Amino acid sequence: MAKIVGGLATSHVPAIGKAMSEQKFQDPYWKSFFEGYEPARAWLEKTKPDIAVVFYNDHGLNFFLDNLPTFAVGAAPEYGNADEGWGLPVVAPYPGDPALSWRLIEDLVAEEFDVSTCQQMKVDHAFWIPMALLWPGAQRPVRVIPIEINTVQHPLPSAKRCFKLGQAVARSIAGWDKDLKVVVMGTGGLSHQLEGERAGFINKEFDLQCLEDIVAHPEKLTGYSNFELVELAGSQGVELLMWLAMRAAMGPEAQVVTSSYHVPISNTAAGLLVLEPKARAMAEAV
Amino acid sequence: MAKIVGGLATSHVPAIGKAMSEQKFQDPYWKSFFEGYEPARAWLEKTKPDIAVVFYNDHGLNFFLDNLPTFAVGAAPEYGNADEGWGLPVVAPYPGDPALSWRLIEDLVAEEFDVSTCQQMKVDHAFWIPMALLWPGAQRPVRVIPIEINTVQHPLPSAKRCFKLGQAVARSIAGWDKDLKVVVMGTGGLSHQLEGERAGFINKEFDLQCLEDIVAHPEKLTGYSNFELVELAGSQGVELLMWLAMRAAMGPEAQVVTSSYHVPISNTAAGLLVLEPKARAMAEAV
Amino acid sequence: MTRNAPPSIPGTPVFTGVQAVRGYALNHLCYSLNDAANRATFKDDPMAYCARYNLTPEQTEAVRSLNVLAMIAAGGNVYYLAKLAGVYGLGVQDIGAQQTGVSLEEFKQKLLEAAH
Amino acid sequence: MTRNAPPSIPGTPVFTGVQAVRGYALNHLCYSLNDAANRATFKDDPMAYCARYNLTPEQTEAVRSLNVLAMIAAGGNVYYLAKLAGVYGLGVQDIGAQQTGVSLEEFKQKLLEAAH
Ligand SMILES: [Fe+3]
Ligand SMILES: [Fe+3]
Repeated sequence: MAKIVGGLATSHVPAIGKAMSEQKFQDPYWKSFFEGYEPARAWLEKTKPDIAVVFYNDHGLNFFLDNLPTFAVGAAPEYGNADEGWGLPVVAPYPGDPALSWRLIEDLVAEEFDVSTCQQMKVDHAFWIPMALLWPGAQRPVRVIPIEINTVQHPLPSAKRCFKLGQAVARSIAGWDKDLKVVVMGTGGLSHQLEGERAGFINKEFDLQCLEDIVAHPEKLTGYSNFELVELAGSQGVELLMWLAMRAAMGPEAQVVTSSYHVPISNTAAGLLVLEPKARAMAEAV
Repeated sequence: MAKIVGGLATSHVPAIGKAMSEQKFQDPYWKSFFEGYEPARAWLEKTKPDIAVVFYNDHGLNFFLDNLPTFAVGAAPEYGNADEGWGLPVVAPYPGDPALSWRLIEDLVAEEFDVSTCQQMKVDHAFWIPMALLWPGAQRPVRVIPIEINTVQHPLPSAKRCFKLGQAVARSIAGWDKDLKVVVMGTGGLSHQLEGERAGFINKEFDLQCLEDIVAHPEKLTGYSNFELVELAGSQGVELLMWLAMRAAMGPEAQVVTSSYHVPISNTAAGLLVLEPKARAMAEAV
Repeated sequence: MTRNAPPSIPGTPVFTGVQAVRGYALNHLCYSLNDAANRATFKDDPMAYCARYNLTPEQTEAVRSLNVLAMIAAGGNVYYLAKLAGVYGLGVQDIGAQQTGVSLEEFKQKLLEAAH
Repeated sequence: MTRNAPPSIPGTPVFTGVQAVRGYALNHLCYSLNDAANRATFKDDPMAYCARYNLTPEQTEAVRSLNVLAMIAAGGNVYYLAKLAGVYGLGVQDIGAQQTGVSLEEFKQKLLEAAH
């Protein structure tokens, strides 16, 4: 049976993509940021997952306001990125797993999640930058199922709804009758704001509290409305929704494998969090 | 405050559009079919609704499998149809009401319906043929909010989920702080099947039972799975989902204004049903 | 992944994810036929149009022979296939007759009989 | 329809339905700039491109003057506006500096200070 072996959440700031393509790993601005990912990659090399289910938010590459989903699930054979208008590289596409995608979609619709389905889907920097941070270069050792969550157009789905989505995804994975190791990812955040007179807003105190609460007290975070999250974490800080969906998939208790926090990367407070479901850790300790 | 004054459900067979454009109202094949709509039009002339919320299913005009919503809510200033590939006329566009659309969308997302939003949206025969049957010609006396429900790609939303959607739409309408009369429409059905060796399948007995049950015992119909509906009513008979969403918006009890049933229209058993919420009828009787 | 299989209903293909995966190229081609200019291009040279949309040999042969059941077996969805039928002036009753192996008149007669 | 109004957060526009209605033409233009060919056409003659997308006079003036706050006031969504900024080689820090009325260096300094 398929098994969730862990969860990863990371920021997806476009500038990271530029820094990677320019090999700025030793640059003073970037060095400690990139070093933060080494334990995550080591954990992945040890864990060797087969499948990554990735909660991310499109920034106007694949979806427009003429047909904007609240939740969209990829069901494509592969997912390529594309130029988003400001010069990021086009990378090798990521292999999908349509049969698993449809299994997931069937389970989600049966649980009354009204998802859109995408048999063809371009994935933007919010998808590929986290992938490239965790699996560098052209290697594609995992098959992916992207799940897109609307953060472009209010009303966004509530933190509670995204948490329920993550729980439903975990229930579906637990029912996949194949021997697969699955990681669940959430991309985006932490606090940042691109628009308005408050552009550049960062809330370090809130972010650090988030990094604690999301592990042990996610219900504190799902208690916020999206407008409260905008106020506390900035307009784009609502990308925390992706982290909450990932966290929900870990089950009631999770433990931290590694975590890092770095301010600023471009306009953003960048965070990384790797979790394991606690039941698994205990089972292995026995 | 806004008020639901009634509900209308009707088949949307493309051949009806062709017959209307060819003025076949007195043709022996069509005469009794078109006559069935006279009481519905008389009721509309008396009731004079301002807004029509229309549950319908796209047949591959506006939506494709690259981004296929389960539920999509229109938020456009107007909705035009278009040639669908087989020669139906292009009609004058239908005026929308974006402010009301967004109000509805906000309420639905708050109630955990994961709708797609459409600021630009072509409506196919499933939308405009019912509109043209009920408000003939180029007159556009109502503003519309189309709500599209997926019947193209399984998994479809369940009958139970569509019923809940209709209930949520009714709650939203009840909260609109404008003095508006609203009709809720559902289009499609009744039994028919276009594909496979069973093409041409019609189940009159099931349809007639439906026309009774949907009024007094909708829970009997929402108990069916979509595969059961396909078996009983044909592949496209699942369009009953639209009727159920409309029925749900009428509240616990509804009464029949008029109803008709006509077999066949093209490949389809065509039905018409006009309802009023019972509370309203009682209030008026007092 | 047995969940992907719907219950079997005789003579009734159900368009689930399995069909969607198989039929994407064919359905994509058919969807493009909403556009009148694309319909003209298709009519000019159907086989070239099939190649442009990367149809499988099975799908291409089904289009060439205008065999609706073969198109469905190759993953076609009837909502999109109807647009291809439209290019040839065929309506839902024509494709109904073809799929059930009767003449158009016989198919219409069967529908009339459903009234009783 | 008071429900459409989100709570007021100083300096923080929230893109609700009201903004979406107002800004559709501008956002549509910006979305088209994902495509390199469209970016070239835009750069050749920005005002002609604005006319082609039916921008309002307010939106056209905001594009002409490259004023991000004015674009947002005219219904622009920052996710789409970023693509327009990209045409001019402007990144999120550039538009952050412009919107907050400081130099790029000052804006970067403010971000660095958020670390403490
Ligand atoms: Fe982002
Ligand atoms: Fe239909």
